[in-house]
Amino acid sequence: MKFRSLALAAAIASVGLSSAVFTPAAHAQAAEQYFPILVYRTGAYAANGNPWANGYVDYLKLVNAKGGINGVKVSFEECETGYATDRGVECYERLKGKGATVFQPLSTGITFALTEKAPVDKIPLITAGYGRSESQDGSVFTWNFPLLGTYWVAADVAIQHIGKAYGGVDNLKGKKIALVYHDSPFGKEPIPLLQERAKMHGFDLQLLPVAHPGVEQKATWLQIRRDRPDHVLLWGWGVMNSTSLKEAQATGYPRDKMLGVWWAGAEPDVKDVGAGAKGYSALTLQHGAEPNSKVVKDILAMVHDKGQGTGPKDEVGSVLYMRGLISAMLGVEGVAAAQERYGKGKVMTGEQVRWGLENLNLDQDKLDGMGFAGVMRPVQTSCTDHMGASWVRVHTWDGNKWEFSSDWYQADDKVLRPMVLDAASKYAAEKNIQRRTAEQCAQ
Amino acid sequence: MIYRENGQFKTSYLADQQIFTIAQDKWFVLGLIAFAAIGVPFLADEYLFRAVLIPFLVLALAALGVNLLVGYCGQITLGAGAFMAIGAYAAYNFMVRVDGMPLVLAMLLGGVAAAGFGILFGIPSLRVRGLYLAVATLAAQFLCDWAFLRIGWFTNNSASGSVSVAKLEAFGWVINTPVEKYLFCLIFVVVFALLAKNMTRASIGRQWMAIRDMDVAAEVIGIRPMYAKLSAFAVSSFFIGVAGALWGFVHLGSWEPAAFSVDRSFQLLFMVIIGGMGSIMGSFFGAAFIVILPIFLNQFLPFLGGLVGVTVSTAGISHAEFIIFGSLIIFFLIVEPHGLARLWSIAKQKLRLWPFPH
Amino acid sequence: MGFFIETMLGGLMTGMLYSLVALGFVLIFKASGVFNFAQGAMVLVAALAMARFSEWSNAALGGDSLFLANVIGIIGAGIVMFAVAWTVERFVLRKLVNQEGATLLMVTLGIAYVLEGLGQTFFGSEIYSINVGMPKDPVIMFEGLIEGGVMINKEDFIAALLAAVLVGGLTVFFQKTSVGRALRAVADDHQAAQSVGIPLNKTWVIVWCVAGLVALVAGIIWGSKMGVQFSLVTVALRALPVVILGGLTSVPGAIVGGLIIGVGEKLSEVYLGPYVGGGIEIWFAYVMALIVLLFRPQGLFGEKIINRV
Amino acid sequence: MTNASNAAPAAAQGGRKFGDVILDLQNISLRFGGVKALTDISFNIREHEVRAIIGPNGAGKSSMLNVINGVYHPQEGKIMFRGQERKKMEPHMAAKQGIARTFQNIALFKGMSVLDNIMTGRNLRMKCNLFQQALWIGAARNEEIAHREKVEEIVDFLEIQHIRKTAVGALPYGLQKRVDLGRALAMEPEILLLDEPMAGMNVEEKQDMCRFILDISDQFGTTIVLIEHDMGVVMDISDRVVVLDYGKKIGDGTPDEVRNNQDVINAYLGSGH
Repeated sequence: MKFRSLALAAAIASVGLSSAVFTPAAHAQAAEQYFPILVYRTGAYAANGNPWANGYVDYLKLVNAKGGINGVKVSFEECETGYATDRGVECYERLKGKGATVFQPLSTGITFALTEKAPVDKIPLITAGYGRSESQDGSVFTWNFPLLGTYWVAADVAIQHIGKAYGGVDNLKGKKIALVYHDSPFGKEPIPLLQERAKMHGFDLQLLPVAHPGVEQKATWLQIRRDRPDHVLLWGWGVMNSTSLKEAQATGYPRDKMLGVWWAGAEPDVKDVGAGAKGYSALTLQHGAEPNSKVVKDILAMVHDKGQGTGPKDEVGSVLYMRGLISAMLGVEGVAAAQERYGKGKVMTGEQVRWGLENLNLDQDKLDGMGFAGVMRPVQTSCTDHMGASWVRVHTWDGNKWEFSSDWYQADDKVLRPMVLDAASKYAAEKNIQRRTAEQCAQ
Repeated sequence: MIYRENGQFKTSYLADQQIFTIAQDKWFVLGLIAFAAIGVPFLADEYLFRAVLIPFLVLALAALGVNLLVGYCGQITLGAGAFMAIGAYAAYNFMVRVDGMPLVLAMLLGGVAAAGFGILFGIPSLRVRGLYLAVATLAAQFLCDWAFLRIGWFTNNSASGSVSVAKLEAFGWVINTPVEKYLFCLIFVVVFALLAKNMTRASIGRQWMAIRDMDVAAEVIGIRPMYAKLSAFAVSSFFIGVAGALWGFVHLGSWEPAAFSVDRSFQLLFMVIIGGMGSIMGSFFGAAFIVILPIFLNQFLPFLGGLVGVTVSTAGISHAEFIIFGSLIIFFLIVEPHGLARLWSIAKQKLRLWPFPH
Repeated sequence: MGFFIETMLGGLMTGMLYSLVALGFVLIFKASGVFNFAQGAMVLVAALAMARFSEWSNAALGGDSLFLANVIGIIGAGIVMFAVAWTVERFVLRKLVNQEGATLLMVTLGIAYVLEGLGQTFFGSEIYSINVGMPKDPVIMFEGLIEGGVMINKEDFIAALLAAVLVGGLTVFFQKTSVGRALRAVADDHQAAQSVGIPLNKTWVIVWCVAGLVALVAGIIWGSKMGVQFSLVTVALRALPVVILGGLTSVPGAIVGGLIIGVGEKLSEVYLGPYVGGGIEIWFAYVMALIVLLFRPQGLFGEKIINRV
Repeated sequence: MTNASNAAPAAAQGGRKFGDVILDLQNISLRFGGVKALTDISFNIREHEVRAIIGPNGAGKSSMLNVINGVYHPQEGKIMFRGQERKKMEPHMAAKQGIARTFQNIALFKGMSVLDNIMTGRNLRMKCNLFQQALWIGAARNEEIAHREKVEEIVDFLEIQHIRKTAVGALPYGLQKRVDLGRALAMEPEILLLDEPMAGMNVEEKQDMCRFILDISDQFGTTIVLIEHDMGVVMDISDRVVVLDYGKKIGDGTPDEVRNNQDVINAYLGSGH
């Protein structure tokens, strides 16, 4: 009975304490711009989620160290999603009430769920390098910002890059390209564009799904060994990537015939494989590993050296760290752009930030000034184009580090545009959304 | 002194077979429902509705379904997530493919579809039990995970495999705001809880429990194991399927198969263990506990860390969540296998005697 | 032909690794009647401990001797697994003697969560590597016999060999040593074993230790193959159909079951998968186990279950 | 009906009227793998009688009951029920034909109250379907009440009113045995199989149990088949006794006949039981 009463007491206590959950948490200080951060630092995808989150937080700390956004300090809060949609939704609901500026879920699944909620709550979603590809169409997806690139961009450039090896995409006729993809909305996104391109150029597309989390791929690679595709496109995330590379090694598939998406081209994906991944290439979302860039040096000097660093120091400047950093920068610049219109030195609402993101104009001078010289190319968004840029480079793992191995590419608008319009219109019809007109855009 | 049954005498068997034999209990629960329906909408804010109350209600309904099978009929299932998925996707297909399909009917049909598959995957229970059965239900889980990802027909050939619903409307009532969604779920949950309670106090419930407690003896007194087990699978899957439809339609709005993964199945099982096996009330306790615990830890641990001057990292919190969660499961199984529901009844027992404990 | 053989071999080698995890299930089930869902978490913790201890020892000693680091890693991980076994027996199993199988099953789910949380707290949640010097590149054999030869993955081959040695060793341990006999006695009848003076608690600690060591070997092999990270826990779910197919109480069942599942799922994925969109191997393994269950509820090698009144 | 013709002579001892042979077991053999549990056993049971099966431990008595109510399926032999050959059947079908039983190691539903345990015995007679029960509408509710009344009669009969709402797991052994009997009675069976109803009881409890058994026989005319170790009890209350040893029948007849049967005496003295 002693245990029982203990349990009873514990239960009563927890009921009491849980009332703490319901008391609305103190709102962010009025003078601060509040950035909620959805992260996953545990579970199957933690190895990739951690550097992204660290980069994101470090950049916000850097902004504060430099005096804030036109004097407005930034406050932020992490929420663990575990890469699970329902946890992500809970985080969103909890943090949005505290005056959230912008959400960046870093999960295609969560993006899908939040896409339904963001318009109601009037909070913009930045999905830099992931999310719904058709959300580039800002006249339908008013609140989504797949800045820098979508999966369709990635798929398009991937084919361009592979085509280059044969002297042009037209020589792809009769070639065979296998897509090894994470069996989830994330992995399925590129398929329509690849199919479109396959029709255009007459290459053969082989689809090979890998079940979450992607640690069992022997059968997949046996099939690749049998069918000997000319190239393999790797569309994985987390442990799936390193497993693919190891299986490629184990079945003797040449790594230099493999091309990964930008989520399959970071240090955690190859480190454990080491020399076995030598020659493997991956797309980049503009940036690669940038340990020598000015912004990284700033962070080291103004954040890490002050003992404020979020993650380990040697991770600063790595690929996913940079991805997080740039994502944070885009959010901050959205706020800055909004301040240009709605008043410098003021805290912006979600709606105002949306305007800012829609009128983002980061030219090369500005980027260079912020320390992104050599890291990024200009980004310019508009009411109808929420992506802003589709610049992509390719980098290759030399056994120790990532090195750029290609020139800049851009997605082919002739391919992309009709598909985006088509998919967005379909979505609009399904949801009864009216496209924004030019006048509405001008507001 | 308030919680007393003195002076309440039953004069008929009917009165003795009421759901609540003690008047205070009855008024308490009725009051609670009334409060949930009338009071809560005025008190709670949007966050509470969307992130706590709606998931709580839906998962409580699913846990109730799991409890009917695991707690009442003694058949372990690790495939509850699959049946939620079947409910959600079936309801989705009824909505998309049949013109003018009413929302509530589609959801119920989703439940019926889940019940059908429940019976199918319940068939192994006639031959195997315990762990072996658990594995059989896992087969259902993985098969469904795969089917909804791979077979385009189920998702209306959505390219990404993610589906969403356009507008929720039932009997001319457009369900839009969090309060409306909450009330919509509440109606389902109250009605289904009542149905569950009725079944468990009637002959079918006794058959399930008999099979659970001593299956050979049950058979000897004329209970057909096939009927009892399969009906438990069917009813349970029906509940879970409807909950799945609510989860997809009302809570998430847009979902992919990962929303109903094996983790969800485990989560529902834990709700039943912690809440109390074989207790309707327990399903609610368990769902509340498991929905609130992580949210609570997320807020409480940094606060606690702040008190002792330590910054608790996000990773630290989620690892602590794992540990605390696991410990609680162990704790409950060792100390109180009947879960929170039993603690509740002990508390009531004490209250009954209070303030004169002897 | 060559490809078919390659697929078969791939399946057999994967199956051997499944067997290794399945063996952990069978050992604990035989000795304590507990179906240990935490086996996957134990593999994770063992591999994490191994990877991190060798990493730390390298950093601390400043040396770069792979051998020394691995030895320290293995010893460290062994100690961790012993601590896990002792703690589980002392604080969980001892309090649940004579409980039903289902309760014990669910308690191991709780143990799994605790282990996953603790493991990540102490050892981190990034990807770590174990390097025991496994060769990674494939060799082509029998080129004279079959056109194109048969590709064999050396790492898989060595892993399968290691697994086979471990299984053989355990069989000898169970059959020939007095500790092994005591464990079997406990498995057959707890009370009878206790009455002839075999200490129940001690044997449980021993058997959980043995299972921990099996987990360590599995962890080293899997970890070396795919990196040490959280997804190792899913290995347990892959090995579940194996024990069901082979029978929960049978060591040879775990082996044969592993091989059947391994070969079955690879063949199905490669030959059936393309017709239905692929990705079928997980559920195919489960459905195979399910079909066996319907005809032989106790599995291929399990002891027959008789209803008593 | 082969044996039915010689049914009449076995006259009633206690004023009860015996009827025809209700159950006739012919040449029953049962094996588990290589182990013979029952070998070529034949005997019959008449309506309204109290029939005892006795024998040393391991003689196959419980196996015999399990054969009668369909838990075990004998490899050889026939079972005639009211003159019809009974095909292989499952226990619940036996229950449907009116065969109820109690268990040696009490097989009550531990998680349920005494009332619910006994109510399960009414299951076969409850006709409402799942939906009616779920809605708890008229028919289902009335049915529940009607059967509850019946169950209350049994509760009164067995004098267990005070514990009707207690969970059976919490009851002392003797009371559990009574509930077990109550559950079987609730089926209103034609044949009641009692597997050691008095095992482990003290004298007082045994007397109570004997009284209940005789009352059941008298009041309801139920045919009773009884396994019991206590020879005194067996000889007092049974009409005919069949004796098993090592799975074989070694005696059959009235208590007096059996008492004087040399094989029976040898079995009991020889085996040291």
